[in-house]
Amino acid sequence: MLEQLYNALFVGSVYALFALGFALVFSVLDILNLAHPTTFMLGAFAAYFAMTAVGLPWYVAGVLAFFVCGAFGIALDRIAFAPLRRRSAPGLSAMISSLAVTLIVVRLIELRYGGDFITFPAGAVPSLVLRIGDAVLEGIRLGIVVLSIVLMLGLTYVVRRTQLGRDLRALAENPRAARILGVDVDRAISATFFVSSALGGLAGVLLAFAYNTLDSRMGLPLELRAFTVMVVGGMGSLPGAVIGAYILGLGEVASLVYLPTELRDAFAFGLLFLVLIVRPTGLLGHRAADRV
Amino acid sequence: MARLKTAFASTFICALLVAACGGTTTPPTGTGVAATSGAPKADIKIGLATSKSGAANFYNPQQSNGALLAVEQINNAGGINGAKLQLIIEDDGSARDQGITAFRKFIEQDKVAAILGPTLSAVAAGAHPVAQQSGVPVIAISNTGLGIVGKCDYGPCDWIFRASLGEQTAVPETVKAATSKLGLKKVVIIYGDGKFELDDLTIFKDAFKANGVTVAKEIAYTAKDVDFAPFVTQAKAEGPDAIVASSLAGPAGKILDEVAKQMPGKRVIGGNGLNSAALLSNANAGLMIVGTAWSRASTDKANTDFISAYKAKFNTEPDQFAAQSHTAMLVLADALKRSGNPTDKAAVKKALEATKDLPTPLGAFSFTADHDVKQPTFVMTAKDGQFTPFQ
Amino acid sequence: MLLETAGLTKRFGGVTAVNAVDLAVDERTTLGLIGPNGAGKTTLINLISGLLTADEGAIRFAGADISREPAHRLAARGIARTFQGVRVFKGLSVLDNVLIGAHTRLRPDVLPRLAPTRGRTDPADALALLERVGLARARAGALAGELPYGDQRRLEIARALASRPRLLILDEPAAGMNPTESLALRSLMRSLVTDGLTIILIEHDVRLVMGACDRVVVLNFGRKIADGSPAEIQRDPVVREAYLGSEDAA
Amino acid sequence: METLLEFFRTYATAIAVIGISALLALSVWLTLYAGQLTLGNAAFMGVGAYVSALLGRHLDTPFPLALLSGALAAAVIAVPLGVTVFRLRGVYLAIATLAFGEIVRVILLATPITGKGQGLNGIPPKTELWHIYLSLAVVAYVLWRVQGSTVGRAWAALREDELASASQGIDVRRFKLASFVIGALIAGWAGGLSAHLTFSIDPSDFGFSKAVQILVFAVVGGIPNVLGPIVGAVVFTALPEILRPLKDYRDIFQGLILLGVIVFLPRGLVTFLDVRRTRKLERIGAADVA
Repeated sequence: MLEQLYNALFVGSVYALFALGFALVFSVLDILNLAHPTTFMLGAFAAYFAMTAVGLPWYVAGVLAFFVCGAFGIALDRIAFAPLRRRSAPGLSAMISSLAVTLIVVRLIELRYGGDFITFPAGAVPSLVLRIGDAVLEGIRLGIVVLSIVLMLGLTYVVRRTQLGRDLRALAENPRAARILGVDVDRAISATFFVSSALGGLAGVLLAFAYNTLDSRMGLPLELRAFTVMVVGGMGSLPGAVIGAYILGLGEVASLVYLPTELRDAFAFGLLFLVLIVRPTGLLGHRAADRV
Repeated sequence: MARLKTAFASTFICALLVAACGGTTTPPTGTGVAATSGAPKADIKIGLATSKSGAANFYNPQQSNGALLAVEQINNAGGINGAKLQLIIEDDGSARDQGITAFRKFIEQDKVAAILGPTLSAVAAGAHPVAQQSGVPVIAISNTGLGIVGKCDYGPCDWIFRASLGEQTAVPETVKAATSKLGLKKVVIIYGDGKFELDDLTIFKDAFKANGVTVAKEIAYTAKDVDFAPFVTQAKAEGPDAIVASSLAGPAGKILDEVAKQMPGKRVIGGNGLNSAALLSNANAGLMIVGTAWSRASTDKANTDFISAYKAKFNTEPDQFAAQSHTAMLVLADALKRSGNPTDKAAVKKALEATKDLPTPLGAFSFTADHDVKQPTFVMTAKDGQFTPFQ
Repeated sequence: MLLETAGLTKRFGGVTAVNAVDLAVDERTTLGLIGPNGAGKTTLINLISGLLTADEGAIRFAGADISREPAHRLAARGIARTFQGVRVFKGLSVLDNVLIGAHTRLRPDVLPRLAPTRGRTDPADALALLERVGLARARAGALAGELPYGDQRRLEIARALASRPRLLILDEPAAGMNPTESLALRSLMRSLVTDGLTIILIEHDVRLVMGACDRVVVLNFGRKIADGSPAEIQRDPVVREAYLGSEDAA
Repeated sequence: METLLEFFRTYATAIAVIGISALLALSVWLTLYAGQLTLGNAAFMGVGAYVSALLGRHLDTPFPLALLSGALAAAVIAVPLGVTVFRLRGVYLAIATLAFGEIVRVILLATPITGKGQGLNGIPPKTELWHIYLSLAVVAYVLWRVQGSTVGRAWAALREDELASASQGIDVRRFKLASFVIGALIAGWAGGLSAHLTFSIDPSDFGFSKAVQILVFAVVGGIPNVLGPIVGAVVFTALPEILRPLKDYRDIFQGLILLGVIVFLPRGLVTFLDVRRTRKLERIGAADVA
C-alpha cells in the first residue's frame, strides 16, 4: 500500500507542477493557455537537445530547459496574447490563438525529431533504485517529488511576499486599477508567462527523466487533468491547484485499486462535475463562479 | 439588413465552391517515383494511403519508403511486362474522413489498379468499404485488428487483402511459445482503451484460455494516463508469472520499465504494438516477448537483399512497417504480372488469391482463403538493441 | 396603494442591510428614497424588483403578494427599473436596447418571421420613447456603448418605459448630470406621473428629490428613520442629524 | 465535364464533412450567441451519432426517423445538464460541459452495444450531400430569422448582461436552457448525418479535440451573425484539403493561418464585412463572451 501511496505522490507532483503554471496564467490574466502542454513537451526536448547535441550533463540540461521554456512563454505572450489584449478581444480568442501556436510548435518538433517517442542516450539520466522490503522507491521520482514541493513553496512565497507577487495579484484583481496604481503591467505579464512556462517546461523535463522517453504529444494528456486540478483546487488559487493535484493523484490511484476498470476514467470527470455543481469556486477559490 | 442578405447569399454559394475551386486550382499531386517517360505501355498507378501527419505519423517515413523501394526495384527490372509502376502517396492524416477522401481520389481521379493502406485500423473501417463498393483491390499493410479481412463488420470484403500479420495469428503463436518456455500458470493483462488494444485484449484472453493459463486480472489504462507505476503495482499484487501489455509502443515502454523495477525477472508479453524500433533503445527491451511479422535476423535471401537495398537508398535501418509495405508491393506486382491484364481488377484479384509462397522479406508469403496473410510468426525478444528470436 | 412592504428584512452574513422596513407607495405619486451611502437603498429596491429575495417580511404590489416572485415575472407585472451605474446593453444598438425593454409586451414573433417578408418589428413606439427621454431618433442605429454617459442613462430610462410599467424605480438617475439635464429629468418625471406612472426615486441630489417627490422616505443603516413630505423631512431633526446633519458639520 | 464529375465524386466526402462542420459550428454559435461558452456539443454529436446508428442497425428504423431520434436524444440529455450547469458561466461552464463530454465518452466506451473502444463499424452510408446541405440551409435560415426576433434579442441581452436582462422580463433560465438544448438538437442531428457518412464511428471521434475544433469554427468565424460559424467551418474544414500539396508542412500553415485570423480579426472572419462596427465594439470593450 505504501508503494501505491508513493506512486500517487509522484503523479500528484507532476500534475501539480503542470497545473501551477496553467493556474498562474489563468488567475492573473483569465486566459486558458492551451499552449501550456507545448511548453511541457518543449522542456523535455530542450533538455534532450542540450544533452545529445551539446553534451551537457542532465542537471545542467534541466536548468537550461527551465530558462528556454521561460523565454518561450514570453514569446508566446507577445505573439498570441498581447495583440488580443490590445484589441480587448474576448477571452475565448486567446484560447484559440494559443491552440494555433500548439499546432505549429508540435509539428515543428515532429519534423525535426519525428512523431515516434525517443529515449535519452543510455546512462545519461541517473537511475538509482532504493529497495525497502519489497517496495521499490526510485531516486529520480523522489527527487521530482521534493523538487516540485520546493518549487510550489517558492512560487507561493513569490506571489505572497515579493513586490512582483503583489503586482501579479493587483493585476489579477483589476488590470485597469493596477495600471493606474503604477504597476508595470507589461513586466508583470511577462513575469507571469516566464514563471508559468518555465514551471511547465521543468515538469516536462522531470517526467521525461523519470521515464527516459519523450515525444511530441506528451503534454496533451496533462491538459485535461489540469482543468480538473484547477477547478477542484479553486480557479485562480495556486495552493488550491497544488492540493487539487494531489487529490486527483490519490483519487486516480485509489480508484484503480478499488473501482472496476471502466469507472476509473469516469472518476476524474465525475469528481470535476460534482465540484463544479456543488462548489464552483472549488476548495480555495475566491473567484465566484457566476460573477454577477 | 440588405447588405447582410447579399453577403449571406454570396458566401453560401462560395461555401460550396470553395472546396471545388480550392481543389482544382492546386490538385493534390502524389510524389510518385518519376516513371521513365516514353514507356510503350501506359503506367500502372498504385495508391498508397499512409499517415504522414496526425497521431500515427510515426509509421512514416518507413511505411512509404518500403513501398517506394519496391516500386523502384520492380521498374528497374522491366516493370509489369514492360509497363512502369507509378506509386501515388496520399497522407490520410490518421483521420477517417481524410482516409476516405484519399481512397476516393485514387479510385475516381487516379484510376489506380490497386490501393495499399490506410495506416490505422480505425481509418480502414471507413476507407476499405469505399474500395469494396467500387471493386478495387486493397492490401492492408499495417492493420492488424479484427474485422479487416474475411468476416468484416461492413459486410462482404472480398476485395480486401492483408499483408500485415493479423494479431489473431501472431498472438496465439507468441502465447504458445511463452507458455511452454516459461511454464506460465497465471498472468495479468494491462490494456489501453483504443481499438487496437481492445482487439488484442480479446485475442490474448482466448489464447491464454486455449493454453490453460489463467488471466488473474485485466487492468485498463487510458490515453490520458501519464504514470504506469500504479498499474504494475496493482498487477504485482496478483503474483503473476508474467505481465501482458496489450498496448502501443509508448505505454509498453513505460510498462517494461515498471516491471523491470517492481517485478525483477518477470517477462512482458506483447502484441504487434511492441514491435517498434523505438522500443529497442529501451534499457529493459530484453524483457519483452512479442510475435512479430518480420525478423531482421531472418537469413532468407529476399530479406537480406531488402535490408541492404533499404540501407543503401535511405541510409537507415528498415523496420517492420517498411518490410510489410515492401512485401505488399512485391506481392501486388507479382499478381499484376500474372493477371495478364493489370487494368482488369477482377483478374488482379484472382491473381492475388493465387499468390503461393512468394519469397519476401516476411518469408514465404501466401494468402489464406480469407485473404489474410499466411506466413511464419517470428516470436522475438530483444538483445543489444536488436530483435532476436525468443528461445 | 400600489406598493406596500411590511417588515421587509435582508441580511448579508452578519450585516442587516434592510431592517424591518415598512413602505407604502400610492399610485401616480413620486416617492423619494434618500439616505447616506450604505443605508440599504439599493438593497431595498433590489428586493422590490425581485433581484434579491427577502429573509423576512412581505411585499404586496397592486394587491398581489410578490415577496417570492423572480425579477422577470415582476417586469411582466409592471415593475421596471434602472440601475445605479447604468447597465445598458453596450454591444447592442440603441433601438435594440429599447426593443429588449419591451420584451414582455412584444408578441412572440419567431413563427411569423420564418416567412422572409413578415414579422418585421415596428420600431415606431421605441423611436417615440427615445425622443421622449431626449435622445435623437438618428442615434437609434448607434451602439449603446458609444453614447455619452448622460445619454446612456436616458436610454436606460427609455428601456424601462418600453414595458409600459405601472411602477418605475430610478436608481440615482441624475448622477453625473448637470443642472439643466436634471431639470429636464424632473419635467420628464412629472409628465410620466401625470400619464399614470408611479415612481420611486433614489437620489443624492437633494434639490431634485425635494422638488420632484410627493413624499420622501429616509433610510439609515437599513432602518426607516423618517417618512413624510419633503418639507417635513427637511425640518426633521432626526434626519438632519443622521443624514443632512453630517453635511452641515462637514 | 468528366473531370468535374470525377472531382465531385472524389471530394464528395470532404464536401459533406464541410457541411456537417458548418452544422456543428451553428450549434455552438447558438449557445455562444446567448453568452454560454460550451464544450459539450461534441458529446451531443456523439449521442446523436450512436443513437441513430444503433436504431438503424438493431430496429431497422427508417433513416429520417433515426436521425430525428438521435437529435432528440441529444436534446433530452441536454435538458438536465443545462439545468444543473445553469448557474455557471464562462470558463467554468466550458469545463463543466467538457467534463460532461468526457463522461459520455467513458459511458460509450463501457457499454457493450456500442462496440466499446473498437467502435461501431459497418454503418450503412445513407447520408447524401443534399441531406447535409438542406439541413444546413434550413438551420441557417431559421437561426438567421430567429436572431432578429424577440427570442434572438433576448439571447443577445443575456450575452451582454444577465442581471439587466432579468429586469427586462427575460426568464434567464428558460432562454439559456433553450439555446443550450436547441444547440444540442442541431449537434445531435449533425452527429446522425456524420455517422452514416464514414461507415464507422468510435468514441474518440467525439472527445475533447472535436469539442475544441467545433468551438474554433464558431469563434474564428465570428459571433455577430449566422454567417460567422458557416464561414469559419468552411474555411477551416476545407483548409487541410486545400493545403494538401504542402505535405509535411500542412499542419504548420494551418496553425499559422489560424493564428493570423484570430490575431487580426479577434471577433471573427465575418467581422471583416463590417469593420466600422467592429472598431466601435473594440472601443467599448463589449462583453462578448465571458
